[in-house]
Amino acid sequence: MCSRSLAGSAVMAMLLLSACQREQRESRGQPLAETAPTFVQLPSVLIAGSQPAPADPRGKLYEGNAYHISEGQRLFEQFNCSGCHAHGGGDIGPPLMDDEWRYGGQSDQIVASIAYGWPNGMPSFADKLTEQQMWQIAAYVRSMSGNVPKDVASSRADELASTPPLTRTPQQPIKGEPGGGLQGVAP
Amino acid sequence: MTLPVHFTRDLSELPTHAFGTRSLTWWGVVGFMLIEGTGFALAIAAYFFLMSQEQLWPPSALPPKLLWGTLTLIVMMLSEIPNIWVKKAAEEHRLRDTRIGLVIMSIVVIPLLVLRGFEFANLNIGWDRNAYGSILWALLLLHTTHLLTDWVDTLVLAALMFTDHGSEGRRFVDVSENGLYWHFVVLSWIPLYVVIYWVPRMTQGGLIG
Amino acid sequence: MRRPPLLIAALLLGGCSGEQSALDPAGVHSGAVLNLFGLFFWVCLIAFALVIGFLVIAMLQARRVDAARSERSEHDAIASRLLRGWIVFIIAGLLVLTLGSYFTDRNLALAAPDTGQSNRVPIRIKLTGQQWWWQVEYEDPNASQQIRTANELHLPVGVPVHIRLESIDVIHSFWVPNLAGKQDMIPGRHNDIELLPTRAGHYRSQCAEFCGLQHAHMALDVVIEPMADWLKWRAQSLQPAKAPATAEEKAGYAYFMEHQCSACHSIAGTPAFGTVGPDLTHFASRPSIGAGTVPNTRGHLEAWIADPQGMKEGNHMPYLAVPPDKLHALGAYLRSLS
Amino acid sequence: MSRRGDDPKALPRDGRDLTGDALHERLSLTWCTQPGFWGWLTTVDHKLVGRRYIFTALVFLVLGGILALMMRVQLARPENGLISADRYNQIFSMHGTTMMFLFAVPVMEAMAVYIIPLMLGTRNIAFPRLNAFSYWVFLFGGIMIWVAFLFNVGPEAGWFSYVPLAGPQFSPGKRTDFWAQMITFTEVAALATSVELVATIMKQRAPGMSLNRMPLFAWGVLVTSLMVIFAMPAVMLSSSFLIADRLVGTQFYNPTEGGDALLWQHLFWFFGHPEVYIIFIPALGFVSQITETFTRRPVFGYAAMVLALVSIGILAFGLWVHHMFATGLPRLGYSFYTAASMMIALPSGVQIFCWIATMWAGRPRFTVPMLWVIGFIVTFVIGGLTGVMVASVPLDLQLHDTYFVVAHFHYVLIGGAVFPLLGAITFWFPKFSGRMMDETLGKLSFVIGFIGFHLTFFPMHFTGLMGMPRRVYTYPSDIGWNMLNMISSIGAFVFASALLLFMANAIVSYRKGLLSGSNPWEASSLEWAVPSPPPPYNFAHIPVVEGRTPLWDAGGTLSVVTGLRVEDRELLLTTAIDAEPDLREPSPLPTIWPLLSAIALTALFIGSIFNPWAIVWGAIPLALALIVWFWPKGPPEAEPVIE
Repeated sequence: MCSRSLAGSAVMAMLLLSACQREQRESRGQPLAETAPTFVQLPSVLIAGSQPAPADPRGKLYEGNAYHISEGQRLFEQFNCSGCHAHGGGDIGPPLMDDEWRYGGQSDQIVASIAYGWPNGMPSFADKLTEQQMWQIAAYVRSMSGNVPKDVASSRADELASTPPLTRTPQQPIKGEPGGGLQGVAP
Repeated sequence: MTLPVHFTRDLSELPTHAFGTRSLTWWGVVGFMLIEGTGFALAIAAYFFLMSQEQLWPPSALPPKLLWGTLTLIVMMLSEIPNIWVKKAAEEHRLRDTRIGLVIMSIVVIPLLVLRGFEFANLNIGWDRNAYGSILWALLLLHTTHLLTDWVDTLVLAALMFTDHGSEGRRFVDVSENGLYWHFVVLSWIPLYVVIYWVPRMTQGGLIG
Repeated sequence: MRRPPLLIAALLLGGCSGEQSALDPAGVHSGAVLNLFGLFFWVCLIAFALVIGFLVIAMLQARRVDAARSERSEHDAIASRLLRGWIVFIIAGLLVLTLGSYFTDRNLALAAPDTGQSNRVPIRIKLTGQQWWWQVEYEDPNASQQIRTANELHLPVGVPVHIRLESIDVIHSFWVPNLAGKQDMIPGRHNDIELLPTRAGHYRSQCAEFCGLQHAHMALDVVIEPMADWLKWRAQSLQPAKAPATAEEKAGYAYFMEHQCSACHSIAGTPAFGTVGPDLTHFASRPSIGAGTVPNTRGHLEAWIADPQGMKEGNHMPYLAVPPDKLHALGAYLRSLS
Repeated sequence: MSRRGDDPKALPRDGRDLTGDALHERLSLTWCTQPGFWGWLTTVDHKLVGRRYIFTALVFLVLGGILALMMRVQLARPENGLISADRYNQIFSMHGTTMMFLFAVPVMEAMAVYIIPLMLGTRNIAFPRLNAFSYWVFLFGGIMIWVAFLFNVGPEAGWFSYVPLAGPQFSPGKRTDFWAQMITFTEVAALATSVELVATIMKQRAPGMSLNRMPLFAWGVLVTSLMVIFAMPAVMLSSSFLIADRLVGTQFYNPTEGGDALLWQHLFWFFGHPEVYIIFIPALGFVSQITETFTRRPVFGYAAMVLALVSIGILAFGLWVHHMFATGLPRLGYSFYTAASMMIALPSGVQIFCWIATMWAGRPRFTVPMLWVIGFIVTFVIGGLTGVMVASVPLDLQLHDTYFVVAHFHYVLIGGAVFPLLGAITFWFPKFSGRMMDETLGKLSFVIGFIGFHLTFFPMHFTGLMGMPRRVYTYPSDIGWNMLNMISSIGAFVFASALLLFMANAIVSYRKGLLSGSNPWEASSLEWAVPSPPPPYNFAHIPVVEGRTPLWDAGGTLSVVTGLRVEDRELLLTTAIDAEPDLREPSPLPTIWPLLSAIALTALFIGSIFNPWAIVWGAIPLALALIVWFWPKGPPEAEPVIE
């Protein structure tokens, strides 16, 4: 009985701790060195045959925080990402709510995509957004494909309902990643 | 140190159970019916409030299919016949009839639940599509929860009446109150039926607001 | 009953001639409402005095020894007559107050430029509340005469103003206590408010409906000036931004255009066209930064750019990590935009 | 414990041949609660559940008060950096939520749960198991929201959480979800308790206590309970819509998809305004009982008082829009609500008149409860008059959402409800504990409390008039509010010290106070006819009532009726209007099932915050617990027993 109650309290503590992390309103990104902000090195997917780099720890931090995802949702609208990507369904730009990621679906890879931009249309936001804003947008983009903890994303924005509520979006594991099916091969 | 007493009447002959407003459970059931009735009334008021905000009603959706709602209404009206019968049987302490009546009432609800499933499938709008869809689903869900809870009550009462507790006076009072509550479930469906199925058709003609 | 005497005592307490007080009217509407408040104050004071008087009498006669039963019934007879009188007094008092309130409302509605009889063409403004600052647009049929600015309201004395109130996120409430009552700004709806300033001066307005993290720092500076000054301000506001003159201003201009600043802010006459943040075309002419958070001085401005979250935690201007030399250049450039 | 299956005639009953101490032992055995922790969990005695309900509500008062002091410390100085904006928003939201939902409404219902059965001359409340269930649901709701608050998941959008700020986009995370779910907890508890109180008042009054002889406190509780029944569904509906918007993406409040922010305000304030009268009307009942006792005569104008109570109850449902004067609804509608809001001043004025007339025509003794009543009259009249001021549309547009309104509602809530409550606790303390509260400490806490209260909230009228909006975590230093805010903050600590003194007095007197006997104040109502603290069965023989002041009319002896069973729990049902003896109703025995059902309900509610399917899976254990609760346990009886 004692071990069960210990396990129970451990689960409780973990639950409550995740509550702290989910609700933390950290509005000022960790102050970086005085020099210009450094970005992630070139996304590993482009260097053929190399081992995927370990995911940047900040990914989990931003994806597990409701405040950051809500800020990402606001920035996604204000910087007109929905102009090309719609609300994840894709328009001129590729869809963001499925499991196809040409340039990598992890948070740090999405931040690199936002920072550098890509040919045929994706502009570079390096001078338009701060690094924390880019991480927030990346976290929101991850929530579009259900790749964030269930209790973090808010169900909808006060906008026209174009996609199913985020709280009920099925998780789309990234193709080519472990558990995500093969890249480029129809499922 | 309490006051000395002066004995007046002896009440040991008073009965221990009675029907209608004389029974305590009646007041409890009516209390909860008032609560749920106010909830229905306010949900319908919310429906009309949302309607007043829209130019076109129902917004970007066809009104719900008339067939299933009407069928539910008819079956509900029919279910009143065994319900009135079992309520009278309980109030006359006829144990055998009460048992049969409760079994019938338990069975009658099953087609209602099936019909309700079809109703949900034919609302022609998702609950997350717009405010109209949300309030429509809310109205139907509210009534369905009452349908389910009263069904479970009827099942439990039916089981209880078949045990040797069935012959106790208070159990007949419980059956009578359950019959009263079923009246409430049926009567509350009428305004909801009109609001869910007929109001979108009435407004279909002219633009409102 | 221009200013009820008791309130004068209150004035000594807090010095109500402040720039954000309903007790110091500078507009037709707030003046009428203060008179109405005087009427309410006196009627309620009489009612309160009657109640307390009767209470004191009832308590003082407590020393009487055991009241005989007959005397009690006589008391009850007097009391029931008093009760009828009291009911009549309450009904009369409520009638007076309701009619006073109704007539005040009616007079203000009549004075309104659009609906009322006054033939003066009002100044039309669209005020958009958003999380934690105000976007102010002076509308004009001629597109080139439209002005878009933020966190500041310039109005001429004696000219009616019609403001359209909207919100793009949560519910805010526009309230200039010295000029008129408040009206909510509700997303999905638009409300209107009429103002008629009568006295020049600098006033302060603050959001009056809880709107989130920085509700306390969502203020709006209101400047009421004679018509001549207002026209001069208006002409100045229609000009595009001044070009940077000194080398430091040029460096600040360059940094502004190449970095995140131009993505959120817009400055007329420059490539900066962001609409996320407030318009900075005539930023230097505004008395405060961050919707009334800090005064608009060179020191506060550079501190604000260096760490906006420190001064107004949670506001939507991010932490930019601007290098120190660029900070002073930005400060110089922005201070030049008068 | 009792024999089974005997001939009903032979069962022992109270009467001439079985009375006094012999009857006391056997009835105590029948009605007692098992000892120890198990007994504590399974009790259905309205006195034990009532006392613990009052104590829990007072604990929430202290917690809410601490939050208020933190707010006043933050606002004592301009541009104070002590508390961050996010933390302050959670604190003022929790202060409002705790005071309104976890203290004010529950404590009034808890006092009624304890006093009404004694005052009406019956042995237990109607549906006592439902009563225990409602206490547990209230307790678990309060614990849930406070644990969430301590883990930085407290509500942050105010105690009425206007949408869209509280909506899915602008209130990320689970903070508002816990708030909305807490509403469901406290509403289930309040609704269940009010149904019990209505049933008790209508069916379990002592023989002869017809409606026009019922004590005024019972009238107050009846009106309050009916208001709860008609008002609370509005907030349950709106908070369910809100949590649906936030968790499954419905569009009730989404302005772009046909929803409307004002739908929330209409539904919430349709409940919100009656709620403040739900808090206030039981306090009117306290004042009537205290005034009657300490002026040694029945309250003047009984019919006028009852009419006033009922008209306040009805009028309260007609004026909720005065909370929305600034939202831009059509002005014609507003003038209707101005008239309705003004009209409610009439019944309140009549009641104030009748109390003072009772004092004037009686021989008032200024004991501590009477002092609190005097403090109530002075403070509530000021609050009522400022209420009349904010009923006028043009005035309200200047005063709405400022500290003037904060001053107004603290005058009518603390002045109007907490002052009478403190008087009532002092008045009925002997009945709760058998001991008197100390008189001098009581007078001291009244004087300090009265001064501290006015020192705190009177300056707020001026800060409001001078433009200070509500719910700001700080304010600029150059606008002239500094002095007034400092005075309010000092006053807050003075008022808090008075409350602490009152609580210390209560805790110490609980053990060491003077022994009080059954009727220390020579009061007139039935609860003073039983020993203090009352035995588990309250009345050995059910009393008979001939007038409005039973103990004063009874003179030396108390006439009673007899014939209720002694071996099984039984009480008397009487007809609704004239209270003629009608039925002998068995009263349920202690049981653990209300607690288990409350735990199942809690699991369902908390689970549904994290996964909507929890409603479906949670419903199964809940249904099982309720079925086993209802299912008769022992063998069938000739004379019914509820296990």
